[in-house]
Amino acid sequence: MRLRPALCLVLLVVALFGAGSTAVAAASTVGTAALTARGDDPETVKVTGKLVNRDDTGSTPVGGGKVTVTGASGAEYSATSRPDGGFSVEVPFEVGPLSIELDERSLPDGVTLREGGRNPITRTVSGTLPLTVTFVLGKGDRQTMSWADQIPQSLFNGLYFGLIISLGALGLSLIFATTRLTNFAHGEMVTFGALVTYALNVTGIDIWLAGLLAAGLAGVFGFAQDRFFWRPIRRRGTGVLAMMIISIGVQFILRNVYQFFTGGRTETYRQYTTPEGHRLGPITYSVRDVVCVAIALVLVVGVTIALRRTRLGRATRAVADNAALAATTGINVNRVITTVWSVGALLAATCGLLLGFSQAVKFDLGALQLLVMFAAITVGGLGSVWGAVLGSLLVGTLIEMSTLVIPSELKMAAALFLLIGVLLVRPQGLLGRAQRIG
Amino acid sequence: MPDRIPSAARSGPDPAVILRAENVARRFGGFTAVDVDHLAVRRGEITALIGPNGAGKSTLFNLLTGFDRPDAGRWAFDGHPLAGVPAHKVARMGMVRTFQLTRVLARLTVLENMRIAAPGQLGERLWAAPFSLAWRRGERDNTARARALLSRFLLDGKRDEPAGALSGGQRKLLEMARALMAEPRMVMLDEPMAGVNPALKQSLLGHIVSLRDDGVSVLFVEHDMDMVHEISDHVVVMAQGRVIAEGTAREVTQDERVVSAYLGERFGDDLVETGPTPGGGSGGR
Amino acid sequence: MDILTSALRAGFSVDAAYFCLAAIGLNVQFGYAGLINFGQAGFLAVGAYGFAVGSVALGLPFFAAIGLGLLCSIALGLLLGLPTLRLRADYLAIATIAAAEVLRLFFGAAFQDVFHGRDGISGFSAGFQAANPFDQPFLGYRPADLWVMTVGWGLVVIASVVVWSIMRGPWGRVLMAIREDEEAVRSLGKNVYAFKMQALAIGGLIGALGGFVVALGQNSVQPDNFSFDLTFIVCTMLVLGGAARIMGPVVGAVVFWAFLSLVSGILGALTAGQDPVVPAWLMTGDQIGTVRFVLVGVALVLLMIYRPQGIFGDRKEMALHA
Amino acid sequence: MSTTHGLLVAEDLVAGYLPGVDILKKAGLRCDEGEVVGIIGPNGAGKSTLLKALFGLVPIRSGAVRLRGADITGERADSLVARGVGFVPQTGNVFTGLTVEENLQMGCYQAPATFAERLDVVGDLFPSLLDRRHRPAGSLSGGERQMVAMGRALMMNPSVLLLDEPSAGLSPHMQDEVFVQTRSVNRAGVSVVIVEQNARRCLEICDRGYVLDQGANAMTATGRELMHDPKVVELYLGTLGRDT
Amino acid sequence: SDGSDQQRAAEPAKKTQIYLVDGNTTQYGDEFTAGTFDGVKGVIPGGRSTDEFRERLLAADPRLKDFAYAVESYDSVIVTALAAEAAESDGAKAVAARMRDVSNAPGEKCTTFAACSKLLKDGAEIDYDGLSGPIDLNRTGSPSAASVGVFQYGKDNTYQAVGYETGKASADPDPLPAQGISGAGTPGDGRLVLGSLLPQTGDLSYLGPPMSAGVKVAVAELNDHGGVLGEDVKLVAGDSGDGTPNIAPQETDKLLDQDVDVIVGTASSSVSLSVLDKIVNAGVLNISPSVTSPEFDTFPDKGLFFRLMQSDALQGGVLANTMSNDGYTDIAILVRQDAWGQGLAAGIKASFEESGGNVVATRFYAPDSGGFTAEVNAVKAADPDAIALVGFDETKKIVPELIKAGLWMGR
Ligand SMILES: Nc1ncnc2c1ncn2[C@@H]1O[C@H](COP(=O)(O)OP(=O)(O)OP(=O)(O)O)[C@@H](O)[C@H]1O
Ligand SMILES: Nc1ncnc2c1ncn2[C@@H]1O[C@H](COP(=O)(O)OP(=O)(O)OP(=O)(O)O)[C@@H](O)[C@H]1O
Ligand SMILES: CC(C)C[C@H](N)C(=O)O
Ligand SMILES: [Mg+2]
Ligand SMILES: [Mg+2]
Repeated sequence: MRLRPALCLVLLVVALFGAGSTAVAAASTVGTAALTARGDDPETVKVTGKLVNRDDTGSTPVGGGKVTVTGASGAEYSATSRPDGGFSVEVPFEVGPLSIELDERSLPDGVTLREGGRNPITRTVSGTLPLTVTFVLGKGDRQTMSWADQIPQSLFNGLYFGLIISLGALGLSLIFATTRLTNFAHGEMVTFGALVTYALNVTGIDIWLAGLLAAGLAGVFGFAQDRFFWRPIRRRGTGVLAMMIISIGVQFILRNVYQFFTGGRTETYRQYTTPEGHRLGPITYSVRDVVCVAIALVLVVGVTIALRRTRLGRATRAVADNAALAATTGINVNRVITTVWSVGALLAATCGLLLGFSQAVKFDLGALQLLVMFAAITVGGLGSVWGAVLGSLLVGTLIEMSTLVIPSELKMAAALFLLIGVLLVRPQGLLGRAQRIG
Repeated sequence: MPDRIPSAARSGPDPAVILRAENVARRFGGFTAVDVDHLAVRRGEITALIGPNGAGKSTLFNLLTGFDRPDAGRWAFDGHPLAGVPAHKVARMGMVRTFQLTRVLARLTVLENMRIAAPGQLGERLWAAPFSLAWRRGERDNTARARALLSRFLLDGKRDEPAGALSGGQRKLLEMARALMAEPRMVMLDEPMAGVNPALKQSLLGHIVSLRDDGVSVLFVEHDMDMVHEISDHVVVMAQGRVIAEGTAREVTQDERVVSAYLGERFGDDLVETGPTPGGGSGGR
Repeated sequence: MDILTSALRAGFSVDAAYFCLAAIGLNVQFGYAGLINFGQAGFLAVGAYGFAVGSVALGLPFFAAIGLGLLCSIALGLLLGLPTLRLRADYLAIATIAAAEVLRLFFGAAFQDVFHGRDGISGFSAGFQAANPFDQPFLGYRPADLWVMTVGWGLVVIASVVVWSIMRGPWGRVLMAIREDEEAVRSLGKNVYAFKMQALAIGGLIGALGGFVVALGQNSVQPDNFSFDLTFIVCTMLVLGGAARIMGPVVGAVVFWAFLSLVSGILGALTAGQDPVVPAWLMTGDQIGTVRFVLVGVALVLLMIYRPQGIFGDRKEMALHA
Repeated sequence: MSTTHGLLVAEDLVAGYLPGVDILKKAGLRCDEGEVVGIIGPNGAGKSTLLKALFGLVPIRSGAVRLRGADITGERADSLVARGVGFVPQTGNVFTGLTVEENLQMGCYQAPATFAERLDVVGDLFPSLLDRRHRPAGSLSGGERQMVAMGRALMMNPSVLLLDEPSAGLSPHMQDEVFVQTRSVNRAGVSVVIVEQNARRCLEICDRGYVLDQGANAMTATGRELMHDPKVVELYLGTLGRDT
Repeated sequence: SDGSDQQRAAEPAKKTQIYLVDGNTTQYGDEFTAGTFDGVKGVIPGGRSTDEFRERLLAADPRLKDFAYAVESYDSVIVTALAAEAAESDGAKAVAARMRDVSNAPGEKCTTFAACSKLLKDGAEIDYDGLSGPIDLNRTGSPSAASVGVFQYGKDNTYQAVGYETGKASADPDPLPAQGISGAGTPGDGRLVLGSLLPQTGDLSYLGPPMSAGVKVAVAELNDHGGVLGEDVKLVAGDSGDGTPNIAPQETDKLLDQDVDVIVGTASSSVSLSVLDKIVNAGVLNISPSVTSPEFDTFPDKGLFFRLMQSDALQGGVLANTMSNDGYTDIAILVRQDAWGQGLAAGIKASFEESGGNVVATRFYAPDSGGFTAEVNAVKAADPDAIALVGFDETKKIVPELIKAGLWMGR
């Protein structure tokens, strides 16, 4: 009885689909509108260009070069390049191809057409756009890099990115380990650092001071978030899954609040956004990069050592291992978790403010890295501190290096493939511990 | 001493032996958890597997039932070689196990916990699932059988409660009843009585014995020697991954190695020879 | 009043229908079988792209294109399931997110003459709309939407009936048992892997149907339609309605869309006109989009704190699980 | 029994995990200076819950817990540790990812300076732990884990020790070992509250015993008395292995 | 002024000229260190706004920094309003049928709504020439002639025009069958309702304010002169969220639900392509002030789509000409991967190679990929003389990487 309406609907939909199947989809073809002459043609067409010689000594404009334009009818028009290399030949309008030739004998000594360079060049008169010709002169001064040449720089960039990301991943991993919460709002903590740094920086505060303040504020934010939000939720006995969905809600809130205030624009810090590159062997780096690496290294190493050596660090590891048991050994579990939140937020914000240099500041700065961070801590093994760092470096390197092989639009896919590949071989991640059944 | 019957697993089923294992070994890193040369469980008997903590008993269970893979070895159930056979196929062949830590299906009712164990249900095929006509009958039969078993285990009153609401002992009972629902020819019970109140334990022994009387072979792990004495027909002792002794309960408890490795010198003695100091220990420091 | 009716209409819109299908699919995987599939967007993408590529690039007739989409989604289920179904729940969650993202990136960048990059494929629904029996707006819905809604909600009904019929019997019971403890189920002789695979594939198949509805409703498919956010929202709807309940995803989707529309309706009214109720320095009409998502976030958080079991769920069950 | 101030006293405790479901229904307990008090009872009676409630791990709805006369009802676990209460839970009682030594260090978390001194004491009790001090506790056998758990509780030099089924799952040899150790810890001046399913062994070493059933006290007497009480034997101890 | 910024690279920096395009030629001002953009060139198709018009825009939105596409947005509204007047209907198909008539010769030239509508009322044929140019829509709905401005940045990171190139399109292309208006369409309710679908969020959000201002100024002008068909024109705003194609479809639905007759927007080609089918299927007219992808020339739009920009074959040509007139021979193109980027990159490449130059690298990137070091390094490996940077807002993330890699013009 209850099924009958359903049956009717099935029949109806099947019938409707039948009607729809007569559809023929039109394939769209993409064409380029050619710019060709129209009725109200102008009198003349200009042929322009600039002669520049490029060789080891750099690029020098070539004056005195003679350029001759031959029309379809055979008429010839010529001009000589000015000292700045530029030339311009005006020819009467006529439909058809123009052949433009550079007289190589007119070129100064030592200046020749580059091997493979076209001369004469044929161009078709099109609309009223002036025609240009590009004569390629000199041996050239390009220093191209082979595939292998790019490896060191890619590796450097990958490790750099991985190291910065590891700050975020470390916080994510610590929070996961101590509370079992998969915090989808962690990317927003990353953004927080960048946004606050930016906001302070535009008011004129020096960037490093602004960064310091932002990291501090993030710590306070993390503290408050746990103390006044997550702790009461934990006290209610909310399950991990529910908490995960709550974190999704928090992500929605924060991300949209950021967007509300920034209007979705990409912003840049007022200082150090455009540092000069320096070379060290095959690698280009900037002083700013060195400072960022130093900050990140100090924090990562500091936090990992603190976890090993200090009392609070041991307490954190104990809570991560078994929170209920930790409470029975006299650890104030809530205080440890709040500390972890504060430190995690501080690390995330630092990650964000450092990323802000190289990726500019936008409301979704951190959200775009969330998946990278997840991939990193999963590859490394969920809950493992060194795993988070190792995973970040691996994922960062892979993202950068993969572009040597695959289109760069797919670079994130490479990292995610690594993730799936690692889980195939080691379901518990590289440094994770396997669980025992039975 | 284990009697050596070489390559028995290959030479066809021995009607007296239901489970036979040869040279089964499992290593974790450099550590050998199980290295059993020979193990035979006799049909229609209750066999106890005892041994100190970390002897490899649970690991052996995992290996035999397909929950873990050994590094080497052959073993056969009822004449069928089991190497590489996945856990669910082992169970379908009639060798059903329970877990040392109970694994009840918390949000399913007790009755559903039972019904799910019934073998060969047509309604579990995806194509048949939407057509209740195809499985309704089998379902009815299974429900009847489940209720019979539940009343035998004193759980019928709880049948509509979620299994997650049962206490520890009741979970142990449900775990056993569910294993029986799967119509096993052999059950493997991993410490079915650990943490169970002694009085309740005693009442459960009867069930195990009646299982054997129904023709089911039983292999169980237990640390309670009273219980081992009470119901086992045969006892196998493991230590450090190897089988170190076999025989009746009385025989093995007299074996010196068993005493030193497992039972301890104080076994059977009163722990507090002098009796408790009246009025508590005023003798602090 | 207008705001209320338009909220109600949004609750039954085309968007609600495809989200609803996605949520029904997720309900099979997550609600019943306990598989945290955070890659549901991937199934929608495969369904939508299979259909779109089938009709545009391959020139297949309507039904053949639909069939192609369904086949692709089953293939995805198998491909995704083979390596990931052995993983622990939290690893599975991340692995499925990763798989869906890989797909999105792939559709957005690879084989651009087939998938047309980030801009996606469009212009394949003319034939479908040609068969549109509606020619008048009804209840304020445009005829084109009415047609897609009919098909979309028709599919929702079919999917719900199918899910109901397979979940009430032994098959569904095994699935729910797997959600509780898969080792226990394995020890009872069930091929857990096969059941999980079936659940993943069926859920994915229903998700792919959602993909068709997106494609038909929007007359276009783009990779960014199938981002992480889609899965988030689908998840939210499921939890809102109540997981492992037949009506959970349906009601969740309807309520979610109605709520979303209600919020933007109210915000719109507050910011409209020369002298809006909310001063312009605080918020302008341009910012409704972001503010309403803030409110959605707030609602989601409050809901999970005070009613984690959703509209239809059972609080006690949640407690047992925790 | 007199209700003059005992060391640890719980009166009329009502407590439970979920709102609206009481597991303990006016249960009580009393442990005097230097005593070993045993708690036995059927599964699900609320024995573990009682210990957890004493230790502030389960919300108490009514009733009171006093330590040396001071009210400690619902006090957080970490401050109880500071007051000298030690607790070994029934399950999950070692940090599997930490080494044995770190596990023991966690024992004197609140007074790290005493580590070396206390380690000597615990090392004397459980010499085998010292050999394994750099191994992760997760690699130990069940019995060794129990030793680590007890050792950790002793590291903090408690005045009261709460033990929840310390012998469960151990081989007979190890079980005996646990009870003997408990007794010697007690001789060293520590009062002990012990929950056990190995009821006979437990009662053998107890000064006093409680029987808990359905969240309430069913009986209280000395260990020996309970062991031979026919009703206790019938309902809780069984006759297995004893031909009384 | 800023520590490390001032430090010089060890080797002499090679000058790599940077060229920007319509998606990223904007006033960067103090978003970058002064002088960063000094000498960078850019092109933007479209007309220049007069000072007088800028005043009107600023009156509508005092915060405007940029005026790009404001005139086209304004003209989009005016030309549709005139077509509606000419059709004496607000039904989209009727309006669409008159779009060419009011913008093309023959007809009396007129340049304001007031003048044009008066002529129409007098029964004359008109040829509206707007602020953005002669408009002259061809048979596929694009202007037959359009100009492209060439700009150069100064030390303050803002740009100044250095010249305009006007290109004319080919002989009116034949529309495909699917580009013809079919059926009569709805009669219309007598009131012209305009929906704007412009970027309030997303990678083109900097264009939202000037474009919206253009539309608002136009609507105000219409209503000041008695409205269209005797009724005030109603404007409904929607967000096209350009750069994230998943916002626009829902916003479009919102507009369609409010029974708009005409949608002005979107800004970017890729987003427009994602909603165009939906709009034309709903029988609504769509006019975009700024989309430039060649795909629109052949899109089966049922005759309902118009734009005030020519295909990027023109912009690409102008950019290629500029590069070759500047003497560069080996260029690289770094492109945002979407319909617009691909079309424009193809246009630049075709024109530049035709002129005899080499395109040594064409690198596509996904705009949402966070960092761009890998893309920049791939370009660097080819060591070009000049780079055409075809992007939107993410340009701000790419610029620092280019500088660091030493691929930026010496400052
Ligand atoms: N997955 C694993 N990884 C590492 N070691 C393991 C693993 N599983 C078991 N072991 C080790 O193998 C040995 C045997 O363990 P098993 O659980 O089989 O002992 P058991 O005899 O069942 O002990 P008990 O009586 O305590 O249950 C132990 O030392 C244990 O630490
Ligand atoms: N974390 C929990 N959440 C909800 N209910 C619980 C929880 N732990 C125990 N219970 C319930 O409380 C009751 C008492 O449990 P408790 O662990 O105190 O029993 P016990 O006397 O220690 O039993 P056993 O001898 O089996 O350990 C049981 O019914 C159990 O189901
Ligand atoms: C506003 C412009 C940057 C948009 C660009 N012309 C496009 O078609 O995508
Ligand atoms: Mg075991
Ligand atoms: Mg207990």
